[in-house]
Amino acid sequence: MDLYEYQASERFRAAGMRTNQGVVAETPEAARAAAEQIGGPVIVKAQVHTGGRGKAGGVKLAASPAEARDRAGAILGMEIKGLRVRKVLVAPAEDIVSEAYAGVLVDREAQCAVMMVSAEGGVDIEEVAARDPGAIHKVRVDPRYGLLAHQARFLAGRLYSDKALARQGAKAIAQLYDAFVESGASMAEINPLVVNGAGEVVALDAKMSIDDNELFRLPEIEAMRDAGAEEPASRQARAAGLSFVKLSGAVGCCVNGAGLAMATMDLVKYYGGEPANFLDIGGSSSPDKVVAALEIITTDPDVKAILFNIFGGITRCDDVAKGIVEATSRVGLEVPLVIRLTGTNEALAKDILAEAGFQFASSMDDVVEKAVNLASA
Amino acid sequence: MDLYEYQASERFRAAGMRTNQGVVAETPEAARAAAEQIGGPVIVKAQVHTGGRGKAGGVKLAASPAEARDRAGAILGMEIKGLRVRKVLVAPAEDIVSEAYAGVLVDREAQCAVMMVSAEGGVDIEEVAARDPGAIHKVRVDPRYGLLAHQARFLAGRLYSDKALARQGAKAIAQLYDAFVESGASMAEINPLVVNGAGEVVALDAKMSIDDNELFRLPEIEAMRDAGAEEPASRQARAAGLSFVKLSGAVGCCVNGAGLAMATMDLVKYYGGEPANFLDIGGSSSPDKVVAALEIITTDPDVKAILFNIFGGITRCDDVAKGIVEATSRVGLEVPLVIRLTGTNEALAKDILAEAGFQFASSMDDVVEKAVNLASA
Amino acid sequence: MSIFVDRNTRVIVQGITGRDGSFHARQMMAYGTTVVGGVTPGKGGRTFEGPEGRSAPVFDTVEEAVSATGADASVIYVPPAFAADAIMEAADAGVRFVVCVTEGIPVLDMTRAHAFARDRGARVLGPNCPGVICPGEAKLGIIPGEIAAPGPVGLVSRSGTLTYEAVYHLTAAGLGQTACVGIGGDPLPGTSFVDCLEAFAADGVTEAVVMIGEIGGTAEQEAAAWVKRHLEVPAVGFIAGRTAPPGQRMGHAGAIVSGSAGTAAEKTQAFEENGVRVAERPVDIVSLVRESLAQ
Amino acid sequence: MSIFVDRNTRVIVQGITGRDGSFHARQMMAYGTTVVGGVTPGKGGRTFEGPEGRSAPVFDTVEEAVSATGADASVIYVPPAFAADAIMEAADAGVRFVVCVTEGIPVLDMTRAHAFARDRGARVLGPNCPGVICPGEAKLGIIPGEIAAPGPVGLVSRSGTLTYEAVYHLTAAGLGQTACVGIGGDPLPGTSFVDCLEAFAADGVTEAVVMIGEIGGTAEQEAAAWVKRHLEVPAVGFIAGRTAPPGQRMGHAGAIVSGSAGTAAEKTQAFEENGVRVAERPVDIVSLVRESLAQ
Repeated sequence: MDLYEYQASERFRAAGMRTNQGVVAETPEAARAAAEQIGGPVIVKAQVHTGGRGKAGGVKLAASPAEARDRAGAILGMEIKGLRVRKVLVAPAEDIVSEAYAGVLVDREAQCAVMMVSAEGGVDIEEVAARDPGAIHKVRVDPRYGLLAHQARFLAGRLYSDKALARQGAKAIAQLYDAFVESGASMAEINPLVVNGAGEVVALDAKMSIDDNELFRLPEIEAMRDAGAEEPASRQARAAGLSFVKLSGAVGCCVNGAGLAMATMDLVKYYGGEPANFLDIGGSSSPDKVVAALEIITTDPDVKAILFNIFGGITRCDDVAKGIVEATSRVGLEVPLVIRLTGTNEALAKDILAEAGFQFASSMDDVVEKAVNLASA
Repeated sequence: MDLYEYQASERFRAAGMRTNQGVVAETPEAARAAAEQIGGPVIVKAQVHTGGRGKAGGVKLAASPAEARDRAGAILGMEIKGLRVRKVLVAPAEDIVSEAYAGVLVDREAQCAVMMVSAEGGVDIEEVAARDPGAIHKVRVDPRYGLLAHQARFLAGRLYSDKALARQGAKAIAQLYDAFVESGASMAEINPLVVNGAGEVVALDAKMSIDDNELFRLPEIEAMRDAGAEEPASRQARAAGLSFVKLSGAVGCCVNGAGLAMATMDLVKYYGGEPANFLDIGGSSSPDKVVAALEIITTDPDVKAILFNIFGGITRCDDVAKGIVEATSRVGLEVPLVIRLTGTNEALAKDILAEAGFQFASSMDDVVEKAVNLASA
Repeated sequence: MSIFVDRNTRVIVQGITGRDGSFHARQMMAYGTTVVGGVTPGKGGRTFEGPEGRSAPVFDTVEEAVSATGADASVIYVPPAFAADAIMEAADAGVRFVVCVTEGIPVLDMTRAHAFARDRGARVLGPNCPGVICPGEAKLGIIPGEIAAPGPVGLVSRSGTLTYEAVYHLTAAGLGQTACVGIGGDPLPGTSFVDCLEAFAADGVTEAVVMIGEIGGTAEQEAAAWVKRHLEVPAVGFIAGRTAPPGQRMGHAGAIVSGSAGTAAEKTQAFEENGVRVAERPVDIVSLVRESLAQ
Repeated sequence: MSIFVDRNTRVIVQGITGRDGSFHARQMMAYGTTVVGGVTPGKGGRTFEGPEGRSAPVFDTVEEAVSATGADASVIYVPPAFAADAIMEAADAGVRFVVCVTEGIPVLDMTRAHAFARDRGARVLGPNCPGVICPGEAKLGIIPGEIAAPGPVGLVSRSGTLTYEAVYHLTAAGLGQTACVGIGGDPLPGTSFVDCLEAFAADGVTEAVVMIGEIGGTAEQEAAAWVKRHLEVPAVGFIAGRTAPPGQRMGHAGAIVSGSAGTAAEKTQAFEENGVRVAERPVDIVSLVRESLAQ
């Protein structure tokens, strides 16, 4: 789950960090009031779950409350990388002396958190990494010890030669790590981390992705979820514990397991079709999940045929069969359904489905080919 | 630094533990008011920095507020192992079903914290350990990971066979460890940890010793210090950064280093004298510390002679010499002073002292023998 | 004909009294795995009833289970909030091979659990993995026993059900397996492709290896490089997610493509450049393996 | 004729610009120790002026110091709040021998720092210790150089200044030392009596060992048992604190007697029962060593 800048910034502040604290506004008028409350020139920043908002015109300076209102009016409702802007953050304009980058993420290879800094901040850090890898300094954080004081000092020393700034930088870096851990994040970033005119190190932006697996124990972060920004189908899928991604094709796919689901989508394409979605009902599925999955898929008007490709392991085929029978009896299916089931409790499942009048495909290739043909019929 | 029961209990509560929360009273009337506020039968407990208060009559049940007042009247002012009781804790009387022990301390051999439990609680745990070592169950806490959930479960399983109690016990044990770490403790103990009539696991007592070296970063615990309970000389020594223990002899000792100070005391006894104190001025001593040390020693009317035994390493002899000159010129010495100084900047020191008219002993044995003779003269 | 485990491996099941744990404990026992006990805190002292009149004692802690049964391997089916501790508990008790089936464990929990297991010298397979099956020897985890058969092919996969699909085709075509290992889809797997390749290379009987990867990360690229440098038997690969749109998370934490890193195209290229023949469909794995073995 | 360090040991000083650090860095350089650099965060790039026209570069971090100078040992003189991290920083940078002079480090900090040093393969001497001097070779720490002289006696002590007292008497009596090691008075020393005894036993030149203990803990008892089982040269002991009242903390964390454990009487008995002759006064150590060497 991604946090908005203002939310990530709040987590940073909770860890003691100096941030560019502002006020969230959802209307131009609220932005005007916020600017008035703050006083002096402000910056109006689009709150969206994507990068590159600056280039897209989503960040604007405003010298007065009236200008803040106009800027917010222009930004609210704009689309950045396909996402509509519904909120802006109005924050005091900082006097910027230098811009750096600081970030932390879980590194697969090192199997631990890795903290990174670069004196080249305020720009796309992936471009910096590609152009000049030596400009990015990293330390691995041993999970048994956490970020150690000398590691934070080392990183800060790569950003600032001035002793007082290096001390502030080390503090900000340690606070970034604390916020990362306390928020159950998989990534946290400050870009740019600036030195302002007063010689203070300030986080001018804030980005954070939360590990969804942490949310069960972090209700205060779960509460930050902006359900209004989600597609209804995604919201419904999440509530049902399904992994779902909406795509643009006509073949609805219901599969157990992410790898098999992706391989099924690839096969839909192989046979000349286009998948309507990625949907993984997960392991250990109950009939309820299957019912929810069918409801979500059938809500999509583009779907012309639906396929089930289930290989039972921890998932039991009879649970899936019960779900199919229950869902179709309840909602009434308007598009054709082709089913492939094999593995754990396969025989039981076939009995249940045969009794309800369903037919089976013989293999994964068979079920995909049939679904593609039905969707294009 | 030792905490009182009510203070340790507060630390336990901050970690989420269920405790026998009460009200502190310094007068019988305050104890009566506390009992009235609590309602029902209460227990009145002496707050002293020592064990064995129960045997000494420092813990009494009271059925009514009037009885609580009388009990407090009897306990306040009593002496337990040489310590005067100045406060009592008035707490609701618990209905006790079973009593266990739980504790944690830093173990020298394992070089880590060790948690211990015993189903035999409410009694002297050292007696249990001596009589039946198998009745005490221990786990080592790897400092890289902290107390792990399965370790807390293991310990709780040694106390309770009932599943619900074991779960509560594991929670209390984990909270004990948290309180220990967050308080910078060297020891924390619950004796007894009881199951009450409602089937709740409750810490009925609370004991905690804080590592003095942690206090610089724990101002909220430093604030718990009961300066009123300290001897003035101890308070003065602590403020000056000196290690000082008052003893009953006539030879005042001022030494650098704990080992040398103890060896000097041993030598005082060897030559037929009795040390008036243990006093270590520490390493890297400034003249100020020496001034404070002389002030403390000379306040003791039993002191008949004072010896300095200084072997300069990180301590510089000239700093000590300056301190002696300054202190004696300021306070005026009424007892004889013998000095042995050697090591770092010895020559400088001797010049300073010779100029001020002091004489030197030639060795540790010499300085001690002279001081003992002067004290018994 | 096995890696990591065999019929003599003494296995305990953590979470044996739960819905999944009890079901799969019975499946493992029915397959012939030496299941010597189970662990569920608060249920110690009971007896777990297995298939065909067999049973296993239940303990409160792994330590008790290990000292009573001499177990040296464990399979974990406990909820995600407790699973990282379950791994550490097993490693702490001296278990040397820990299969963690549980999905949804916080990644930061796993950084600690993996470090702990390394400190204690235990190998972790998973988390979020289907486990391992050595046909005719033992299965630890949830891979359906009936789809596998003994034979010369070693299979390693990041996926669960896609593994079954591949094994199913191989067995149907008469191509049995030395071992099928699902390393799991989490970002931090305890056992990597390379770990499995090393084991296959060392077992002396695996004649061909199948690697099933998916988008995200660089595990397949590292495996491909290892194959080129060290593997003496032929290798066949498959990559799921060729049609996945970039930047979208596909089902589990492992399957995410950010920018250009970790795409199916990149992985396919790494396989092909290092001599790993890549199947277009799961069913095509069979013909590639058959051709490889014939050479 | 040395243990742990010698004239070729390349030493850095952490906290070299502080009051104590700079004073003792100069003392070490004057003694002949190969001090190759110093570390003070924020003061990197300066030059530390030593005695006799010698100097050493100052770095911001230990890592920079080690890569620029090839240092393999470090002496720490930083305030207690930062000292545990200084130990970890040294170990992290590959320093193999770390002397921590700093007194007053929180014990829980030290549990982590010791574990870290073990993980990285570094030996820690201290904290709260005077360090080590190998006469004629090198000194790391604060033991005054002029009191020691080369010779056949190995000395190990929990105390600081009491060590000097003993060394002073030995040298005055013509009994030089292979090495004098102060292991420090903290409850969790990184290097124990036994570690030092092992080093003396292995160096091939130490002809007698002196052990100076004090009340509190069981380190002396363990050392005595080791002497009986393994040490082939004679050993002499001294215990400070015979007159200390029980239950009182005497100056540093190590010197506390609780109940009957760790008393001077107990330790003296352990020494005598295991063949370690015990001196009554510090000065008596000399005659006992002389007698031992003569046998």
